Amino acid sequence: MNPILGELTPFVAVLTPAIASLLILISYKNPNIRETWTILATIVTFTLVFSMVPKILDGETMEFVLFEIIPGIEFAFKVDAFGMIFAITSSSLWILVSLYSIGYMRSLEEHAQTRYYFCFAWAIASALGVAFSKNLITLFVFYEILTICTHPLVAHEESEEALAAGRKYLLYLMTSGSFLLAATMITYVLVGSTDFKAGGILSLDSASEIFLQLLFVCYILGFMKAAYMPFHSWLPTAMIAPTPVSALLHAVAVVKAGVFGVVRIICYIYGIELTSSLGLGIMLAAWVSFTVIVANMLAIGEDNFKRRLAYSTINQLSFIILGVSLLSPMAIMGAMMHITFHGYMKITLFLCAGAIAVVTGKKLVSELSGVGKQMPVTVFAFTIGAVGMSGLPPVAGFIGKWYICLGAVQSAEIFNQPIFLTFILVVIIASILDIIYLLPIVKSAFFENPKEEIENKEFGRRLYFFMLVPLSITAIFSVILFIFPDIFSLIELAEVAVDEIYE
Amino acid sequence: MIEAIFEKFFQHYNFWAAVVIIFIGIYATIAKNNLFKKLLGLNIFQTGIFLFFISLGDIGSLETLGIGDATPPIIWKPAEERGYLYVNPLPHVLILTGIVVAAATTCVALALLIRIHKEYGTLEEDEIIELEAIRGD
Amino acid sequence: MINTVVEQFPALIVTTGVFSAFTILILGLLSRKICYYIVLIVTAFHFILSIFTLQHVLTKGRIHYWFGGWRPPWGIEYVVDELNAYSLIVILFLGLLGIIFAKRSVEKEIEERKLPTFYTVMQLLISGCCGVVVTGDVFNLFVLAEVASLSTYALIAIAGGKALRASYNYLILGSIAICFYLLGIGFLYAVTGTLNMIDMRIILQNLYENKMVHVGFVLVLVGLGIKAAVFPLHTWQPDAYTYAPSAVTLIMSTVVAKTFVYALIRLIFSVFTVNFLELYINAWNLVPWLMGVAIIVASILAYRQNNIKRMLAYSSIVNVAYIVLGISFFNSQWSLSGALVNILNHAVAKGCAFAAVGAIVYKTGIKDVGALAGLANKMPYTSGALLISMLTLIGIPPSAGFVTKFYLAIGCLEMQNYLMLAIILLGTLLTLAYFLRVIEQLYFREGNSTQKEEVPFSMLAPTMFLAILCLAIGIFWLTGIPLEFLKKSITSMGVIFR
Amino acid sequence: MNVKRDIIVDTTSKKMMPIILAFGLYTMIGSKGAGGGFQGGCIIAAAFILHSLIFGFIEGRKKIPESWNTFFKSFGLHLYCGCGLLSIIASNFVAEFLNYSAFWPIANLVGTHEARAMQVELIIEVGIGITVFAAFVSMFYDLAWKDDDELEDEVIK
Repeated sequence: MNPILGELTPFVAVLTPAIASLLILISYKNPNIRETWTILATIVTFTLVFSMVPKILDGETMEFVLFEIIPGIEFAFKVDAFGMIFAITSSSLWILVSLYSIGYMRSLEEHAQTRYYFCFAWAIASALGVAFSKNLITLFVFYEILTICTHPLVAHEESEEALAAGRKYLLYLMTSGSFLLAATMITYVLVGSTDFKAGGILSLDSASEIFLQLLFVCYILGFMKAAYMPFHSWLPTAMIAPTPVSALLHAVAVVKAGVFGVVRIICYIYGIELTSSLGLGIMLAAWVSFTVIVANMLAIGEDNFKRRLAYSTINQLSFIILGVSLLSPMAIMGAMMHITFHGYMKITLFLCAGAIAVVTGKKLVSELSGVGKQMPVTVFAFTIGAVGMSGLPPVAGFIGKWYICLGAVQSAEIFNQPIFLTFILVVIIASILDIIYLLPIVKSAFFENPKEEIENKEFGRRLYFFMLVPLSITAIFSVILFIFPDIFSLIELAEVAVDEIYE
Repeated sequence: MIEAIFEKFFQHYNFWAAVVIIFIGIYATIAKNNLFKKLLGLNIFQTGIFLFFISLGDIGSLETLGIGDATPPIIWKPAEERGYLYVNPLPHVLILTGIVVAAATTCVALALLIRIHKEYGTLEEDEIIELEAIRGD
Repeated sequence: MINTVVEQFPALIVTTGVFSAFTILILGLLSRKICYYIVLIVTAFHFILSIFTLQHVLTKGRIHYWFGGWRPPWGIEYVVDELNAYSLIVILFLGLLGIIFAKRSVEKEIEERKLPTFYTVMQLLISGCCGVVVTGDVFNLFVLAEVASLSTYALIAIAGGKALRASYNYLILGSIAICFYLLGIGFLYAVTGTLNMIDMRIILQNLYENKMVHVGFVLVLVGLGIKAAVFPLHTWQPDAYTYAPSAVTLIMSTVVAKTFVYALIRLIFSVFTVNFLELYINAWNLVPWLMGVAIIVASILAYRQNNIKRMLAYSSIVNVAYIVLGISFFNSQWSLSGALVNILNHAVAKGCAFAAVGAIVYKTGIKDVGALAGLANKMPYTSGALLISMLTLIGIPPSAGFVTKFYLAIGCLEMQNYLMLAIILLGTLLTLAYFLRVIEQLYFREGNSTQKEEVPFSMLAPTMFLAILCLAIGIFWLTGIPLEFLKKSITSMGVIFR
Repeated sequence: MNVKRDIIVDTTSKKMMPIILAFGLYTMIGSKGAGGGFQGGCIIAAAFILHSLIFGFIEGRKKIPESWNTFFKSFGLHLYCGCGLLSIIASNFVAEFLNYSAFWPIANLVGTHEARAMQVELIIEVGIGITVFAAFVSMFYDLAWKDDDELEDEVIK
């Protein structure tokens, strides 16, 4: 199968949600038509994205240059295997989350739904833009749009607390945007280009060692969306947003854009060799290992359901970065796949949390006892997600963790530094901590009796089906991805990407 | 020594006068509290500049610099005694324009002052600011 | 003698402008309604002429126009090159939109019997600004600048009340400024004996060491700096912008401000040259730092404001600081491009913001940020325009403001000035901080009523058009098509890169 | 009004007025050469100002109402600007603004190049003079009139 629109496909794929957003805005008077546009756009986008897979698997890349901004910097789209992974994850999950949104927003009779769908579509457009961008400037443009258009979603509730969360969100992410722009410009001035090239564009000829190290720090600060510590606190705060937002944006699109950027920097701007020779890989690995452990510990103490999941997200994001910073083929492959796996599993968890909140009105972990009797399917799906998070078979999360552990061994061999083996320990400790904070929820939901009479909220039940279907699908997929990890050609794509990097 | 300084000073006395007038004008414009006095200061300032410009046109004043001496066209001198035939008229023309502009500025300023006086009953700046603060937005 | 009709256009724009201004005065005796349409038609006509002018300049080279057939350096010469033509278009275009916007707004804010005078002065203002832009004679620049300034004083004062003192302050400071300028060109005239810019540039080349030239330079710089509201000399500006009638604020913030910024650029680069700055004005190195301070201080001041117009006024100071920062790195092509680009970008974005605020004031009378709550439901289009203009001023890609930031960032890096890059980026965040307050009020707070009440079409249309332009221009700059033009403009300023 | 009038002042100003006006006109167009429009206009304006100083503002306003002033202000400028524009139009957009040699309406009447220029100069001086005179008179009234503008309108009516 060839891409539907040839070279134009990536551009159209980005454009589709953007156009849909305008249609959504126009049909604000009729909610049904408005939601139809959303659903249509999700399906079209996913088809477009998926139609490009075969060509990418052949080892080809697709480029579409829109225009040249200044000599050496183009506004251009380029599809490669790694971008494809991110794009597939975002666009496939968008379908499910849109369905879920309809149920969720209508059950709660939320205000400003048009704004919500408008911003949501733009967020997806920019996430796809990030995935398909050819160079850092294009990436930056979409990165900034992503920040701006998710702010209304975070502050959706319009309460003082939500507005404060919105402010904090912008403070962190715009600051990071500034760092990213600065780093991008410095790169441009150094080497006259910002294109992503497997193997990197920077080299020791372009600047002194210390300068490149500082630039790297600048880049990492620029991708603050990855929510590593100590710059993580915006993410739990942002959990005040409606659940679909937390699910898709703050578990997949936004935060993964940050992780995606880090991978791009390490593999495509610095290149593996330069990163390791500057000693950046091990430094970054140490940094994020700290996050992996501490975020989990914080999650244990957190009572708010969604915030606990947010800490889990922080942990997993850093985990992906850890995989990349190990700099061995296996680890990078694991990290790339884990982007998708984590997306599916985390979304399951969030959707369950949202469904429980809508139906029972419970938002705290301590209140959840006995919910499983009321909503068995939901809690069962939650169990699948939780098992996956902890890296246990038979859920997809195991594969990612397994690859990264293998990668750590491989790195120790390649670089001849046994210290890399300690990161296996980090992975194991993190998994144990995952179990500690996630599985008790399942236990209390299924096996404990409710402390008080369960109040059955009728309005929630009415559209419960809309929510139940997406979360069941994601849960099922989390398992399927373990059994057939190649269902979206994931492994193949990751292999192609890694081959490219290590060519 | 002192004589030399004096000589230098008095050779360019018109420029010095312009400088003094300009500074008096600026001082008044900035330091005075009364809005009308500010306007007067502005006018003095402008006058100083006009004097400066016209002094430029008077080539005779440059005589001591060895450039030569100039004669306004109305005073007749034998040809061999003439340095420059006439005073450079261009600065005068410029200053004529400048005066018109200055007159226009003054006029607008006066009209404004009348309105301000009508509005606040005073032209003292600090009193006006107080009144504004009392009124609010 | 003239070769093609197009070469007449620059002069025609200025002279017919003045001519029509006084026609309005006569016709205003007969009918008050007709005044507006005359201004509108004349300015639209001038705008079309300016487009032809630009086209001519781009294809056939610069225009030299000698008034009365007198050759320079005796006569007054109008010179139009890329930079002039570009500025002329910016000024006339925003003037045109401002006039379209003015109709209803002015009808509400100003007594009817003052309308003919108002439009006369408005027309004079625009003609004066056009004159400043096309003239090639430093003294003529002074006269036309005074025409524009005097009109501005009068237009501000028309609002009455606090505007009177604001206007008077502006008048005093503006007059001091123009006197400094006059004194400065007096010094230059004393050493060169010419008033023509091109002539002066040539003669000055041998006189760079002369102390008179240095003094003249500083005086000219300070004079035009006050007029353009460059940071430490900006004190008149917030009051004037705040208390003037909405339409006047719109025109001042776009047309007048950009005119004097243009004059500053023209004088610095075309009369004094980059060589002069580099070799003899050591203090020039301080200008970027001063502008850095300006960006931060003015942003903080803007954050402290409650009045939304005043907030936008301080934001203008920040943007002028961006422009001056751009021209202070005269060795970097990108930095200068950033300055030139921001002339248009800021004019469009700030014009849109002031138009939207004007519309809000027109409909609701709200002037404070705190009272804006829930306005997005009440006036969705106006609020949308305000939102877009603010995002542009913050510099979100792909809006026009981003391009400014982008070019300036490259410029700073080319000059190896990393701290200045940090300040520019910090400026972005500070801008976000103060505009976020407005955006939150507009979109995330409950208002009293959700009744939809939009302003009349004649006010809404320019606002929306400018909002669309904010994005369109940003994308246009980003396409890289205008790079050639920017390069030409910089060369026409007389900057040569090594 | 019951103000006591001084016969000497009254008579002198009445007799002086035509003389001042004539002098103003002479300054404006009498001399052979450029310049004088501004000064002439000022002098003429002085005559009117003197008149209203002596006989009162209301009297003065009756002599020259504000609408006339407005008309004169514009008309003078139209004369000046019109000359310039005419030279462009008359030469089929070949000559510059105010390029006298291309000024055909006068070219048929007077012979030489210089004389032609002189004639145009005359029109321009008159234009400037009228504008200046009207502007100064209206400035004088605007600044001198203490009451509200609305009141002023009523008085004139």
